[in-house]
Amino acid sequence: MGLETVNKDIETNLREIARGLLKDKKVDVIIGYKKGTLPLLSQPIIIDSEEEVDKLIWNNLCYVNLAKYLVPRVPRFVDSEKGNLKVGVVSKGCVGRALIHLASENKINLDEITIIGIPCNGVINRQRIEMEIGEKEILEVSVSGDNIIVKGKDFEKEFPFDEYMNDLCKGCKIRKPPLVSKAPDLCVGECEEYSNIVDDFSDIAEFEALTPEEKWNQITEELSVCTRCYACREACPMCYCNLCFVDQNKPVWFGKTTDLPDVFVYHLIRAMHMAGRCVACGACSLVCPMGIDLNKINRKLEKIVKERFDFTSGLDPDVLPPMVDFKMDDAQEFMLEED
Amino acid sequence: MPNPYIPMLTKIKSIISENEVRDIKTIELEFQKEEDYKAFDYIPGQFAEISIIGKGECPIGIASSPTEEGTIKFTIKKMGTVTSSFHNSDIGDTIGVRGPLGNGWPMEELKGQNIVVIGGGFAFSTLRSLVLYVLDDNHRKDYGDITVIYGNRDSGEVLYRDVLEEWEKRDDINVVLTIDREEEGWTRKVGFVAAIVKEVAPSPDNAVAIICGPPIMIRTAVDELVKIGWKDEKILNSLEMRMKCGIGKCGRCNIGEKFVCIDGPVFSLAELKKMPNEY
Amino acid sequence: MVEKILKKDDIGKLYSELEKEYKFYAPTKVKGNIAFKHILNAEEIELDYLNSKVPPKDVLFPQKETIFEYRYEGKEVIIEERKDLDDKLLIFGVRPCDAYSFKLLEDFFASGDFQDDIFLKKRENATIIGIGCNSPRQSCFCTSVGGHPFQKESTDVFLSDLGDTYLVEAISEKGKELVKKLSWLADAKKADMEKSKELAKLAEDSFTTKFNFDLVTKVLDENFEHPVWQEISESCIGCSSCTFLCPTCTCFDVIDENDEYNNRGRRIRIWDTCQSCLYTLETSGHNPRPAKIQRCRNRIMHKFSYYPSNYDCLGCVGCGRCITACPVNNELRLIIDKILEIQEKSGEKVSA
Amino acid sequence: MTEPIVETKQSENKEWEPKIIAFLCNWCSYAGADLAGVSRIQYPPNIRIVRVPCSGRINAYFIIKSLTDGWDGVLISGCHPGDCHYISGNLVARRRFAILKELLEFFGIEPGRVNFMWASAAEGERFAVLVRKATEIVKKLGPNTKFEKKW
Repeated sequence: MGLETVNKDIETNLREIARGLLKDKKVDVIIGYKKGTLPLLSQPIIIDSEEEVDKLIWNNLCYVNLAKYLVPRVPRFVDSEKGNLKVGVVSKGCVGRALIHLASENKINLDEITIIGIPCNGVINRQRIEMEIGEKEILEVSVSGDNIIVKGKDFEKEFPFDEYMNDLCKGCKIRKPPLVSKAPDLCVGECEEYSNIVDDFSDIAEFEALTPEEKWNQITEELSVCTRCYACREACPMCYCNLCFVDQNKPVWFGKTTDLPDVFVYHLIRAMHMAGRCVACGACSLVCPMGIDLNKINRKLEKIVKERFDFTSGLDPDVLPPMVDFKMDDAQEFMLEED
Repeated sequence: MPNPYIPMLTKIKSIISENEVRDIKTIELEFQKEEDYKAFDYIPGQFAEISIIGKGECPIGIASSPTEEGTIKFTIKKMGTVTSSFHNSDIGDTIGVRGPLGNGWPMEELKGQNIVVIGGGFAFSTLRSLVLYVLDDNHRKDYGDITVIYGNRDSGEVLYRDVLEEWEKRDDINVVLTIDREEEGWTRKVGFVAAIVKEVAPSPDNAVAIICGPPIMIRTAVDELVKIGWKDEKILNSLEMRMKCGIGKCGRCNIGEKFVCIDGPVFSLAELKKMPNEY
Repeated sequence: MVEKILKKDDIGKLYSELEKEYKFYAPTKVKGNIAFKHILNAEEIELDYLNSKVPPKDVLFPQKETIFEYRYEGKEVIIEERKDLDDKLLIFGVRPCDAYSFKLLEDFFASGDFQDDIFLKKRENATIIGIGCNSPRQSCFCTSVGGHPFQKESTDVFLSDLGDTYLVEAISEKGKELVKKLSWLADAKKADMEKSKELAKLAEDSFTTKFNFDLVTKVLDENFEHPVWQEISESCIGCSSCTFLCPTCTCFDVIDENDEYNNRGRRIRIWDTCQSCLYTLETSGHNPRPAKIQRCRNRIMHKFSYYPSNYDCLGCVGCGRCITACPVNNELRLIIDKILEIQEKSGEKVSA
Repeated sequence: MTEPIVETKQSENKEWEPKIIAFLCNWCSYAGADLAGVSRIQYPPNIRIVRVPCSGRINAYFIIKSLTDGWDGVLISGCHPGDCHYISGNLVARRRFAILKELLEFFGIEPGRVNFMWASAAEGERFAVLVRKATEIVKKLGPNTKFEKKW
């Protein structure tokens, strides 16, 4: 079955469920995606009536992590009388994971949300397509069969979807939101129970095998165009701090300039803060106006946490995240020892 | 044309700790170059960007009056990184000064009118400047009656005790000092500034009210004034905003289309009412 | 006016001639995106482009810029002003919208009692070679803000891409002198001029986005407090892509950067953005614009309401960068539509 | 302005010696360093000690800030697992260090720039041995120039 048919089915189901939820008053508002005004974009939308349900869409451009709008809640999600409204969140796997992980950090009350599960089939790496098309205007993007079809004024180009998917989506094992056993009503739509997720992280093996010098060169080249707009931070559902470490000024820890050391340190420490929390949605890379690819770093984090602490983020709200937990027998092979 | 971002260099001449908790200090600066001092021609109510070079810059109202020759003073409360560094400075340290900036109190327009000065807390610095300016022998005759209402949380917070005592001795100025709660040994008024304004009930006839203090004090005091017949045009406020450049370029201190640093910091209540409520 | 013809193959020749006198900036590909960079090799120049990702404003107003340097000698501070402001700059291949932005920036930095010496000196020493926009994007709307894809006024020399050649027109005195130096350029024929005009017409007709900004300004002035702002700011995630890629955004932060081990440092300015909550946060904790709604509103009001009342022109050049950059597609066209809807609705009420 | 903490330029005729900043926990490693001192056990003079209450107090900022400030190496030492004065401070820290260590490596910082160790108050000898080892590792890597800014 071609992508377009799959997406259409998902979309029809989604609207059906959304209509039902609103009709039965099971949720007050629903946050989902709407068609974007530019060919490679989609737009988050909040609806609260059945009439608007047909605005909801699903395609391979729905890359924003909607959990972002719940921490902190946007004003539409809070009623002046009723307090926090019940929000239905159109969730691909990573949105569901983000919500569940945020619940484990006590940032979200799972009773106040409903996860509308979608079997995601990956999102398009929009920057990569833009860069390959280069200095020509893209007017239309669609998927057909296994291909992404990009049309412009005097060109039409096909890209194989499997290859031009966002890197994090390629090996994604959690495409549907996870089921939470203690909250069976949390999820509607397509959700799944996960256990024993196996991942060999072969996609970053090549990079890991490089020498420090080569790694440094590649990473700094990637980060060299960073403008410190912090779109990555603002799009990340896990970045909810009131005052980010780069903005702290009592004392000033790290420089705010776009000099390489400052940029490098920002991304390094942000990565550090994502350990055990990143839900691999890839929003940080996909929103970057300069097209910086942070996926490798996110994969590495996933790998460290999986291998060291056997933890996958966003599966169970009752499991303590690894960075606030410890075990007496955690591996410590990296410690200096006498010969 | 000189680069407006380059500060004039001064040295700290003296440091006075103003209150009991010692988080407010007045520093007196001496210009390193005579021509810089001449160029620093200011009126009360203006501010300057003062900096410890290497730490940063912040906008502070000028506490001295132009009539105090040879010196400029700033009263600084220990709040953030830069103000804390000021508190850690010693006599003789180098301080950068850019200014004077902002519009200041309209000293020319005030001529011939009675002046009611209402201040609270450590925002009294530019009011000190104004009162000293008016009380100066050369200027006193240009202005009418002066009433000063100055409120503080407690007696330990009262700034500029020496000048206040001097003013209290004079008969051409009415000084009303108040603290929020009763305290042993305090012989002056007790109560919030707004209540004292109500009690004193300054007459709006041919008078201008000059207000500077914490937002809540400004709001309540202004309400009282309006109740007893004061017009919006006659009530002047000095605003605060986060600033960086102080010369209308860095962008952040705008309230609507006005910049606090160049169009303000002094605005009349009438002007403020036309501006969006983003301050 | 002086019209010449430059063969596309001769760009290298032009570069090597001008590079001696000027610091030569031109569009080039950096990590997949077009950016204006100091060119060290003529082959890097990429003139066949839509528009640069980061506007060329960063040549004259870079993201990080030294205001002055200082060094400590005991308790003494020695301030050193910048000496590199007198370098002659050449910004080659600027689109008309960005060229117009230089004029806006210049007017802004020169306005008021205080002039921004650093920017103005650089601007004075910069020569701008513009290039016509043969195929404006769907997100472009320069014709709505008083611009044009072939607007020449803000440039010194203007190029039109005629296929194999460029028509070179000297616009300003500075431009005329520059063209005079390039004595090897062939004279343009009448047909070339005609072709350029034709291209301009074609480009102008291809615009799909048109706004009546007089009306927008009027509606904005009257609707500072309106529920529509809540709607507009709803999906904004508060990243600053729109402001960082805007050719007319000028806000900056001033910080001291120290090289402590050598007892020296520099006071620098770096781009800042009204979309950040720290932009207006005061030390006391008070924030005049604490929520996204106020910050989104400030950006729109600044460009389309405050700018007209302070400087008598719109603070926008219609390049469409904010439209393409917004990661959640909360783009300017939709915002303007929503603002104009207020007017339509109130109009309906009046007529009813 | 602060006095120079690290002299970046070494005089030319001397062999280059690394400067290492060491964060030692108050209860074990600092006392261990003390013991090494009073027992007259020699260890390289390259380290500059910062005493912290517990290895759990050591934020990743400290380590990275040290690197950006130009220190050639960072050494962190705390109580052995199970011996923490605050019961589990070092265990929480250990997870943090594990992640940081791997991330630094992934970002292309040489693995030996930042070293972690445990040393108790009774292990003056061990402290000296490990400091020697760490110093050798850093010395082999050469000066830390990656974070230098252009002036």
